[in-house]
Amino acid sequence: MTHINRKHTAALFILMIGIAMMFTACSQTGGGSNSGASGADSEGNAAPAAGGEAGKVLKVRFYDDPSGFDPASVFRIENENIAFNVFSGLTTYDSESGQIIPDLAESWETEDNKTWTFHLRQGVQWQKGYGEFTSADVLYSYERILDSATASPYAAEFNNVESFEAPDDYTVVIRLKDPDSNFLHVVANFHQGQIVKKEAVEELGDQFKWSPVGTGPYMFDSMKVNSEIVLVRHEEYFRGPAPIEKIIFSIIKDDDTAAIALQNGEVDLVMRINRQEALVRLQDAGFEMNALYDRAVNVKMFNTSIKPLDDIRVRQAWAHAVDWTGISEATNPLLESEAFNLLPKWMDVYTENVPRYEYNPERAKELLKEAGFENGFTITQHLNASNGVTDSDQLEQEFLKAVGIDLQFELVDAAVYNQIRNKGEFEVAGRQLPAVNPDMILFSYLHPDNIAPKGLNGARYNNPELTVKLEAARAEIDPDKRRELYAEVQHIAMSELPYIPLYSANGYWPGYDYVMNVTLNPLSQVNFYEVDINK
Amino acid sequence: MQNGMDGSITTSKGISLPRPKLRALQKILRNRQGLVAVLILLPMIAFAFLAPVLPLQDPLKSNITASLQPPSTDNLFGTDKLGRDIFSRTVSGMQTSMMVGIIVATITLCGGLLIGSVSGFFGGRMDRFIMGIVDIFLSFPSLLLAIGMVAIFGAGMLPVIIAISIADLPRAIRLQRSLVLSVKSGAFIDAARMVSAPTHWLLFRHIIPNTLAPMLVAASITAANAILTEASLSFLGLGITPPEPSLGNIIREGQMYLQEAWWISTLPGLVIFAIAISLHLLSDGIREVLDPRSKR
Amino acid sequence: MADYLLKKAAQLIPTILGVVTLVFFAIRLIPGDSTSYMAGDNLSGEAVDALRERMGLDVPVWQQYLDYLLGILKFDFGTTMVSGLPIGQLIMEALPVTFMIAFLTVLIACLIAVTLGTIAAFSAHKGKKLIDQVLTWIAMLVDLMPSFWMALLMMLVFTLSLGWLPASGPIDFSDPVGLLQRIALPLIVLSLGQIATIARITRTSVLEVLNEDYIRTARAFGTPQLLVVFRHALKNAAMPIITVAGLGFGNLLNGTVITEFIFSIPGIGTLLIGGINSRDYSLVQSVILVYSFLFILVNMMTDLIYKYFDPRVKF
Amino acid sequence: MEKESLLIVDNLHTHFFTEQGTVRAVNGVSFELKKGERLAIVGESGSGKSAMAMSLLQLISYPGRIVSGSVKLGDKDLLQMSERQLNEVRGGEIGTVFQDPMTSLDPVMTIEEQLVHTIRRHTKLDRRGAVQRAIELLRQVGIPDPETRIRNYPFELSGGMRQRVLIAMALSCSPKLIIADEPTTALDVTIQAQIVELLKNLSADTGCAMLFITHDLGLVARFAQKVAVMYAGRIVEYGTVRELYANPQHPYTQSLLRTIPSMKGPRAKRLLQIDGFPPDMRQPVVGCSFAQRCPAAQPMCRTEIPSLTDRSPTHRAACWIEDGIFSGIAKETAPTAEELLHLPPKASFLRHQEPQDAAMPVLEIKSLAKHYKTRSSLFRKNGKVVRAVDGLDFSLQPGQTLGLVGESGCGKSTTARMLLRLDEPSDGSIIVEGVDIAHLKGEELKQFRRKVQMVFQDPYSSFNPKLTIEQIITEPLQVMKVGTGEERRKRARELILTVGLDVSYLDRYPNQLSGGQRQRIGIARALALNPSIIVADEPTSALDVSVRAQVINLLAELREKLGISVVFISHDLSIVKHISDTIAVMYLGKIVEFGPTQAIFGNPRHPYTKALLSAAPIPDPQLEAERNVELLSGDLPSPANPPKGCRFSTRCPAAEHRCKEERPELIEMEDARKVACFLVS
Repeated sequence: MTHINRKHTAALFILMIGIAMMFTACSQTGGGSNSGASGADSEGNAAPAAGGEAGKVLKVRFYDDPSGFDPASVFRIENENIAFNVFSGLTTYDSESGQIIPDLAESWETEDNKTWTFHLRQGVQWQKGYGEFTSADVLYSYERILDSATASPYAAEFNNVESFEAPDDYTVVIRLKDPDSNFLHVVANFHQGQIVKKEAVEELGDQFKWSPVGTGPYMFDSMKVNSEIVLVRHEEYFRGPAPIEKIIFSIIKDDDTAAIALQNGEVDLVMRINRQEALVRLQDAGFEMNALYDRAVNVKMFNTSIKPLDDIRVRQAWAHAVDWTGISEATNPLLESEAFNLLPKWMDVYTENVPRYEYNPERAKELLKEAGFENGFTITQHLNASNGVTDSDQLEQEFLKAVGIDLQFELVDAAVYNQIRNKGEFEVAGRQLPAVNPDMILFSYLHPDNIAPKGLNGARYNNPELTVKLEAARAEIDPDKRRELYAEVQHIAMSELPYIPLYSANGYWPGYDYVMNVTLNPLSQVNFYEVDINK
Repeated sequence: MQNGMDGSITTSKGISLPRPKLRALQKILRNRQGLVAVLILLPMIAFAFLAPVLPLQDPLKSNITASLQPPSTDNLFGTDKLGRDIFSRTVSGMQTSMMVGIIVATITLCGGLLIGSVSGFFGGRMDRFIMGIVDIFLSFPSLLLAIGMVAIFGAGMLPVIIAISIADLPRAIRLQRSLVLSVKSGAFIDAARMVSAPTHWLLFRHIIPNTLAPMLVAASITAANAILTEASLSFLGLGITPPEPSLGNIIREGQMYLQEAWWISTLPGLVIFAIAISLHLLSDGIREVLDPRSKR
Repeated sequence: MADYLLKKAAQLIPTILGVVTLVFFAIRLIPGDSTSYMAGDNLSGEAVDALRERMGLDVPVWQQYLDYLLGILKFDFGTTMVSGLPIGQLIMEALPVTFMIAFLTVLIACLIAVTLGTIAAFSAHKGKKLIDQVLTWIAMLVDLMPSFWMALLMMLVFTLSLGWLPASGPIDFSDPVGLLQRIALPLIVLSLGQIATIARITRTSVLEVLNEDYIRTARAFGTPQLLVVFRHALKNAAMPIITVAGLGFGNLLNGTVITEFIFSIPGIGTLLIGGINSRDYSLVQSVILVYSFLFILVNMMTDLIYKYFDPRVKF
Repeated sequence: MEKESLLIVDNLHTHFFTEQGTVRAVNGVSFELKKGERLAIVGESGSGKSAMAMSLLQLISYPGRIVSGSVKLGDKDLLQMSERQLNEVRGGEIGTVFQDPMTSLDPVMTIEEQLVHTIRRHTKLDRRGAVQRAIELLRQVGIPDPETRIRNYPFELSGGMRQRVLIAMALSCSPKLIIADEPTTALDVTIQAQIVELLKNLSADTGCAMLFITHDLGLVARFAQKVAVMYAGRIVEYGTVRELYANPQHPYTQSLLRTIPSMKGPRAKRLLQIDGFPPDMRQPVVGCSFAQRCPAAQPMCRTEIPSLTDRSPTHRAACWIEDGIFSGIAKETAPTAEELLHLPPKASFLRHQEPQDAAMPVLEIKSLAKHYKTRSSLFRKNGKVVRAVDGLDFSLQPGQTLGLVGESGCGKSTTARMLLRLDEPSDGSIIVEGVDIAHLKGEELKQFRRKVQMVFQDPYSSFNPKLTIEQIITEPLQVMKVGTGEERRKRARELILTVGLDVSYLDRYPNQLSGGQRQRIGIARALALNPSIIVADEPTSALDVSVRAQVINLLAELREKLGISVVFISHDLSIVKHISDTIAVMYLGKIVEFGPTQAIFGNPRHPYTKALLSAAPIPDPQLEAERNVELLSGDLPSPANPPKGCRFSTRCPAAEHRCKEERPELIEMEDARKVACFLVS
């Protein structure tokens, strides 16, 4: 009877454990930062750096796994935040007012909003020693966005561009097909507007998105996947080195955990908390809220191509039937404020002069009777499973039931939820309008060319009168006439209600009081160049 | 009861009950654990299914002014964020959750009995084939299954039940297979084969009745776990869709207000605990009564 | 022994192939693909189609399958579709975290559960029903607490009010003390989950062994009670306990998504669920491939441990 | 000369407090054991003998408790000792040997570890010294090559070998007393003889006293000097072995001695059986507990409990009837079959089978064989071949009974299963009433299966616990679709009466019946299809002595009344002698000797048969003292690798060179006997 004796098995067993331990050890040394010097040790006391106050380190809560910082493909606000501080555009946004201010372009001029000449700043140094910034970099960046190989989703932003030229190292002339008063937003420090360096892109290939090289105040230092991202100060930044030497973004996904981590001092600043109760707790505990009010408008999209939503009266009845402000006050007073229009209040072309739909169930019933739906109808709305059926959804459902509209919810997971909305295969859906520039909202969501599934106009709204005024406003040079045209567009949209504004979202970056002047610009980006610590 | 040692036939308290089922029930009630289980379970089941008749508030009616109120006389379990009465939501939630538990338990029981018996009784290649698949499913992350189900069928009762059943079925199959192997070695199987009893006779008259008791015990434990898993699934947004209450999604919503309103998720949690405890006790009771071998 | 390893290796290939094929088609059956996930709020239809090409989703399915199989043979997992990071490295960073937590959890759970189970069995054997009943009820109570509820409760107590343990921070193997503090909370939550099952199995199995004849022989030759339990009873009762612990370890390798989400642990569970949500086919396939390989490795290790504990086990 | 006393047990009471009531297992036992004396405690199961033995060392576990009494070892009372003090005595002054060697050793520890632990606990030896002592002990108890064997695991040793290890363990610390609780019940006859001889010699060499618990009166006669008979938790008779066997004073002892079929002398027609069943220990004892079953019971016996009164200086009995043998227990005459079976004069369905022409045998076996292939590993396909049954030839005349005798591993059960076609034979033929059913399939096989039925060995696992007795008995009829529901119920009633049980039992469940009653149900089930052959595979080995006689008598009656031929398989020679007409002695898959019972038992020719007969103990101390027992050396070889040549050659005392090379065939001898041995022809 042959069988191996016990010592033999014990040896094999220990060998197995050994493999497992070696597996753990080697991964620890092998992985980790994948470029540049590895960050300071975990307590955050950085090695003293040349120039600027030494040693200041800011720890910021990052709320999701990063998906890359290449301007051509960056998406989701938290990644755009990092890109905003690593890159620069010809223009950028003022943190307070959100207006366009000069960045890499010192100045610019245009007579007809069609030909734009930009005069570039001189002596600007690229990060990580990639030399001086010139107009060639600008041309390369824009051509890269348009190049189908990059397959950048933002190529469409340059549809209106005729040609780019660089007469000399420090001037860039851009000719448009049709005049566009908002063109400065297109070349701003956002998505396609962010300038990249040719040599860096070619050198790093598809890993460029994970170690971006720009001209902004902060350089990308290192990253531990799913746990930490580290930025360090760009010493030769053209506006001078930033006050804080290193920023460590630590990934904490759950909002409650983040609040607790902040209270426990593990982070100095939290990059977003969308949970009402957590915000109240932090506010009561005396933390700085660093709020940005009326950041972007959340709307309800009606698919006007299907019965009964094609009837304006039904949509108006829907608006009257629900006490939207009441819901916001009951569920998330801090996170939501009133909204009566598609554009956020901070935009210059925003107008108050639009029809309002106060909470009036009787009026809603009358409208439904006029439209021939006195005993109501049933509608299904898809919701994203990761945040489930929220309290506000359930309250809205109850209000609608009171007037006979039976709103059913169907929970689907994130990918399906987005697919349904992008393809327009919905009866009614929720959407947060991208608050970048008036054009981005009104043109994408109201213009017939952008009707789903080609564009974002999920409501399939097509009103020739509005379309004419919209295109005119785009081309109008005179700011007053432009504001008047946009006002009319908003008035028509708000009377026909393809979309109902639900509430205007507020953003909060709670942090300790020793973290100075953290200001969320209207794109809810924070320019860390302005932020300082005085402990 | 004399066990026939001295030939007398009447029980000490009267005539021995002819039907086996009645006698088993009588034994369960006499067994301490079984009694406690039935005492807890019965009122709950009655309560859950009588809910529409009972003087309870409408579980879906919200009242914004009374948001996040602590337990009081008119709201036994307090109110949630929208001011809805948690007690009535728990009662109707119990109905849904018990439904999930019972259906999952039945599916795993029947699936386990059928496939386990086939695998255990026939053995050979069939057995290796079934066990191969069971291993693959066991090594399959059950969460991927759950998310897949929801993505295909959308959230709600059906995908939750399917996801949990598929995750628990392999365990039930393995248990049944081992039970069949041990029963199959009993001499009474040879006695039946001695008269050329056909396979279905061996399976349904001899083998399955003798594996029923342990499988029932396992089923009641699966039911308790299913209710709990539904709660964790609703954490990922995959459970029963609100506003329709289930014990799982009430606890999930309550968890967000744990510091402000601890009662929202704690009290329904106790209800789940009571249901699970009684199911476990019932399973111990069944095991002791129907499976004399286990009595020490 | 060589036969055993060869047999297991031969068994390894079909199982893994089966799992990978199953996953390959299962995830493609799920509606929606990674482009729709990435689209987020403001991507038009055209842009989404452009994205689809770049990620090679328009290639016919069977070709994707062949490419993928070739990739595995060359041990090159390629890069993830959504983020473009090398999958090999992602897994190499996530797996040790989960492996360590799973291993420590099962270790702690075993230590506590085996002691609890043995005490319960011993008192039941001695006739002291009360202790046995109380311990079983405690195990049941712990088993029934939903993990997300428990996680938050633990954090409120240990991080917020007592401030002993951090709620976040990187997993840094070079600093063991910090590491232990960092994973203490998830360890507590996860091991509580395992304790009930292991305790229940220990109790029944030890109780069964205590009725065996060789226990009576040991007592008849003057072995003190405690020695009888620990030397004879536990060693013989080890087999079912090892099975349950092995299965538990296998499930924990699956990475409990909920605990990892709440405690921000960059484990394999988060990677997997992230992959599933974003329909990152290559990431999900590779993770499950590595995972099922490890699951079989764990089974082999449990077999070895069986052999160590019980010489009657033949390979 | 008067040896001084070693152990005094006084009025010992041990009760088990179960949920179904208090079982009074030991009801006031007192006895005295002298130094070096061999005392046997004999009684049926349920008599409390094991419980009493275990109480001596307080090895009773929940729900049992020692209620009262004292056990004095020298001056110390073991029952008052603390657990720590007791652990000094356990294994030190008192060693124990348990019944089942298969489960009494820790399966996951080597022999060395288990022995060394015990030795080091009671002696000052270091590890190396203890290992040396262990090896000596193993040699002393007769284990070959102890140096290597010590590192084996229990599962690698045979039953006999393991029992020797247990005895070595008991001896390890030179005890004053060894308690042996049925040490040989689980062993085969030849191995049992070796172990009993070993214990006797060890007691003589080391001078330690022995308390030998058994139910086998033959073993008592061979081993013990003094004997105590226990019934219902009390000692009913105590005395020297010779006095007790020659002149038993208590009716129970007398009945016990008479129920055992004698190995010597002519075949008794019917065994004297003790009616009724062993007492239910949960009821309090009123009067003498044997009164119910005692033919000589007086009114007084039912009211007062008799105490042990002296019948001679060394002989006591607890019975109100003072002297002599009681007329009620007749020597040979027993109630006629009819009243015993309270069979209705003419059982309707059981038509009386006229014996067919004597020439045509009802069953004929030709070179029957069964080989198993063991797959030793994935790659080595041609694993070892186990020849469980390797070419049998025998035939069975109608109405006759063939006894298949042999030790474990000889293939007798495999043969039984092949007769029933529960397993298909590898080759050879089984001719039942002229038709070879060896490889029949489907419907034909089903029809022929009505002719051969089986009574199983283990009464506890041969019935489906979920079915009532009626369902069990009528199952064969249901499967074969014989008659309607009503007819089947009628036949069930007849069958249950035929086997001597009350009709009310039909509604009961198997777990409500005792072992003896279940075996009767087994027989009823076998009769359901009115077969011509019944194969009984060790039907009585799981039963108590008193109940055994009832089942044997029932089988004998049915055979005469219904003319059924029986194949009776057993390892108990006395029973096989009583019931069989012809005997086949099997060894390792072959028949070594075949012939009429009288010839085989009277004058055995094959060395193995001789060894078997001499190994089986006879309940007569006189005879046992005179005959010298031929002990077979070595162990039962495993069927996996049988020795070359004659299979018995490795253990045969008279083996020659030729035996080791060629295999002897069965050859005819004078008195219709066949023997397979070169020396004999």
